[in-house]
Amino acid sequence: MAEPQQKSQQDLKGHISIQNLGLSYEDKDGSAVSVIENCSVEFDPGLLNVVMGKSGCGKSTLAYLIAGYLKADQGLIAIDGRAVTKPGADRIMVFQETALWPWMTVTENVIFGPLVRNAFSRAEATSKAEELLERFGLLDFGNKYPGQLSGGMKRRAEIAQALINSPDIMVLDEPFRGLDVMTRELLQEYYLQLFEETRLSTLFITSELEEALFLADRIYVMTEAPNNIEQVIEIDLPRPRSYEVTTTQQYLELKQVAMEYLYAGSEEYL
Amino acid sequence: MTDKPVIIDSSTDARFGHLSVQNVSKVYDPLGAHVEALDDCSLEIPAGEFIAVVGPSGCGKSTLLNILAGFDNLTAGQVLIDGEKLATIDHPPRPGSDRVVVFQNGALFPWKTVLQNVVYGLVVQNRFPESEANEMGMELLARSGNLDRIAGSYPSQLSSGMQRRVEILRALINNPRILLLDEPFRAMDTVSKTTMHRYLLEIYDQYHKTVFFITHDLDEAIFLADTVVVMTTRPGTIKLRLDVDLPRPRTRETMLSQRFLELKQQAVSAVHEEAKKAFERGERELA
Amino acid sequence: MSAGSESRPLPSRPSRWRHLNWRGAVSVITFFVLWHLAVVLEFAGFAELPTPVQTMSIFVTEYLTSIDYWNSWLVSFERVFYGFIIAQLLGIPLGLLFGTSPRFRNMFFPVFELLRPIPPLAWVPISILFWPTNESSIVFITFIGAFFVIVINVYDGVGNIQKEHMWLARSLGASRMAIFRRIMLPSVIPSIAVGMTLGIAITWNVVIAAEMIASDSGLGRLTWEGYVSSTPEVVLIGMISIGLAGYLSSITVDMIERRMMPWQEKS
Amino acid sequence: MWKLFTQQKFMLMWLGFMITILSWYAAVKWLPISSFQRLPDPLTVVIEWFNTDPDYGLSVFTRDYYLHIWYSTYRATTSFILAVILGVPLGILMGWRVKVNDYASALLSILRPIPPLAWVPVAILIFPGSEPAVIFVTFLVAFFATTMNTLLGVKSINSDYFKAAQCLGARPKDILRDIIIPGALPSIFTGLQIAMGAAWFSLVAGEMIAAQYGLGFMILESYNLVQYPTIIIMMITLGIVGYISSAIIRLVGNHLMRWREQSMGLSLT
Repeated sequence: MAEPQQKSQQDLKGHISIQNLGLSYEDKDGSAVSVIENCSVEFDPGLLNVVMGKSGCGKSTLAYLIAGYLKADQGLIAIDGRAVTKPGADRIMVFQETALWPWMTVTENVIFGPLVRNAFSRAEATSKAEELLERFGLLDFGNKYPGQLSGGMKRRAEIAQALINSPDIMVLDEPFRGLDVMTRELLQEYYLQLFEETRLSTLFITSELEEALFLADRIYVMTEAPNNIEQVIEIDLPRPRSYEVTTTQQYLELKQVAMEYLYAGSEEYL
Repeated sequence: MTDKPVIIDSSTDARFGHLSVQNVSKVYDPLGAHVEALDDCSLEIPAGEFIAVVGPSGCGKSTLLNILAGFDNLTAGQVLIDGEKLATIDHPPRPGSDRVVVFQNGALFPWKTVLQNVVYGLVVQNRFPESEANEMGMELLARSGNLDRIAGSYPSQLSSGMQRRVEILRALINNPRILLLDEPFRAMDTVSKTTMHRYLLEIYDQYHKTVFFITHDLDEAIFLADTVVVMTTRPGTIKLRLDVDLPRPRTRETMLSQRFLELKQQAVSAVHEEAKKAFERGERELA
Repeated sequence: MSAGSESRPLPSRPSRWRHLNWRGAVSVITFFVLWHLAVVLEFAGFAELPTPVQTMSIFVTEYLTSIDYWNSWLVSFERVFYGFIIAQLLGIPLGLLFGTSPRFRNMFFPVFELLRPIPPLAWVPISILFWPTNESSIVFITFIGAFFVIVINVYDGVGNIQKEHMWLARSLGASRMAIFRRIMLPSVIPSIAVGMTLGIAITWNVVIAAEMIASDSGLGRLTWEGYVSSTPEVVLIGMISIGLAGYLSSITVDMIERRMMPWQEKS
Repeated sequence: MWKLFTQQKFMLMWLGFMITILSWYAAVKWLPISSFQRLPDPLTVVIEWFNTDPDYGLSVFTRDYYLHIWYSTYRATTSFILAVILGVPLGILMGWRVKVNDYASALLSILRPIPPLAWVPVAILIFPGSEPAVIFVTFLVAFFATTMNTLLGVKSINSDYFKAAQCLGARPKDILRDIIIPGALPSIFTGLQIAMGAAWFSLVAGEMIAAQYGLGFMILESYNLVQYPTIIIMMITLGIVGYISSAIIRLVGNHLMRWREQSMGLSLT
């Protein structure tokens, strides 16, 4: 990805279509526990689609299914028309727990993908990696081990690790959870900037309402019972966005709408 | 929440819990690394006030809380509580049940049931025989969202929201002058966090204890507190003090009101600026 | 970080030079003084033992330069070395096999678990019976000492591999072989290190006893002969030498581990 | 689906045992290698073991068999209990008071590298008779394991628990009773299981070198008396008794730490 440029509309890749997807598992005493029930939803390409829901409503499982790590009991997932059967470099996932391999340096982590698929020569991959690391302000951390990086820096290295394979879809599973709110806000801005330059189709999973509103073109609200996606909220806040947008009237109205959906199912008050 | 509990007095003109922090500074390992955590902090917290302290990581919020709670001492200045000396250079503060802390990752004793946790303070100070303390514990649990149904379970069986509620009750039953909360709702998702906000506000409206609340989240600070204090990065000092005149009781609508927005606009740039400095310094330190 | 309520909750000790643990020095000195007094005042059983000073002087005069003494070091080290290395060469692959192939695990792991509680030294008679030479029978015992512990640790290590590490590699298109070599093996190295650390300690334990029971050379034998020929100073010298030898091998294994895991020690 | 899985697993386990025993039998009976032929074959071992009047006097039906088991178990239990009585309090004290830790840790660190079995000769010299010597060596092994793991347990307790207790008015002795002991319990029990394993480990050697009764003694004795099947019988008995003793500790541990068990049962979300 030498120099990220705006993709034209038609050849936008990364359209995810899901038809009555279902997955359940058998717990100790043999009764089936459903994790995803008959879920049908479309994620259009070139957008920052955010899936939001309470922790434990099956958001991560949905991401694992799209990434091809898990097989569904029923239903179909297709990306740009091709059914998903196994993991592939066209949709790379950034996990909640950092998945950088601690025994490889940051650069080795980033060039692992292209080299293992021998998409580039080692020299080419290293130069691409350095380009990306420089863009992410990590150039002089290239030969450090992940253990020596801060939480925020690890996340940026992981995004670089994914981008070097120019995937069609970026799947991020609550990547900024556990970081303090300040680092989290800065990283959100970081990803927004990256997204607004490349329009790379993104599936962003979060349980934080503010994060969803700030990032999303569309918010898909995932409910717990039944676990699937029923509501979609259009977020037509202007782009490029910066944190000032969180103090505008339009933001507050959208927050109000989202709160209604969120509380529709679970009136959790004591 | 009908009748008042026998032991927790919540007379409206809360006489106790007036905290005055006077030019407090704190330096760790003065001879060695000489890390300056707090630099000349001064803060007046009238009795019964809900104050929220916001700031980037490493701005000394927790250091201040540790001094108020009595876990650590200051290296300059002094702290008074209701006029008496709490902490001075030669009079180190001692932890006590008048200033109880609710911890960030929760500190319910996993090997004690919910009831045993709640009454632990009363029993260990032998202010009450165990049977009487248990009665009070059950009554408080029942009245605070009928939690008496989980009195016999162990903390590991509860959701993090439930654990946090029990921990607040464990502090409250000792009739403390001040409740010290160290980012108690940090790792919770939006729905549970909002529910906990309602729960905490309800407890505050009823018992009117002084609350010292630490958070990273500006929205949470403005929504909950009477005063919001923004701290600078290390060495931490008070950068901005915001009086939140939103009406109480606070509801979800308050969060969406115009006044809330104005207050947020006043503080958000200050908080964001400090965050950027902390973020850059963090990067440099690691480089 | 001590948990005493009277000490400050902050972990940092006052400063560098006071780090010297004078209380530890006091306790070690008292230990030697008590030993000395017990011998001098002829406490029950301590009468014929030599005092620390005597032991030291006998060691320096008679043993420091004696070839046989250092030869017994060599013999014991050899036995430990061969037993330990063979245990790693067989144990690590078996641990990986147990970890990766469910069929193999379900079939042979129960058999392995039945044999594991049997203490290594219980194998001595069978080992003498089975192996042609005395030397190989002792090496088999040291092998048993290190074998079970390395297999179990590697097996646990495979079990604790972070699923995200494997999944990400699959997404990036890595072949099964690449995943095994570049993801699975490195992530199991820390558990191999634990297995080796425990293993080397056990092998030293085992070689000493095996030598006492079934050998005519080595540090264990030296110590036992000290007892048989009622020269207690030899018993003490043997004990201290074994302690030193065990300590040296643990340090060497530690160094090897640190080189195996460069990413660990820098973090 | 789950039930099928366990059946298949069970089948494979039996297959594994059969293959092992058959290959043992085949190696001893048909393999032309002399070292295998010297070994007793599984059949004779089983026959001897469950024989009402065994050729070498030791089977499930003879009194001596249980006498040896009793001696070994008695020695292992005594030294284990001694190790618990001395090791757990010392470990807790070392974790609770910095001063105690300074004194004890230095001493322990110079004694620990000496392999416990190296103490056997000196123990025989110091203690009157072989019985206390064997128990001392077995105790030593278990003592180090218990103390170290108890200390580890105390050190790994989350510091917020101490602060929370202090906030609620707990005095030092309350903190010991309410935080340190329960908090360190899980690690103490890990230590106890390791201590029991180590106790059996060094008991065998101690019995082989300096005892008249016990499983370890009998294993070596039956070799000297050329009663090879009995060696195997005693080895397997030793494995079973060792396994049972650590299982008992696990049960006691789980019972004492019910609060932990609950947390294990959390469902997968």
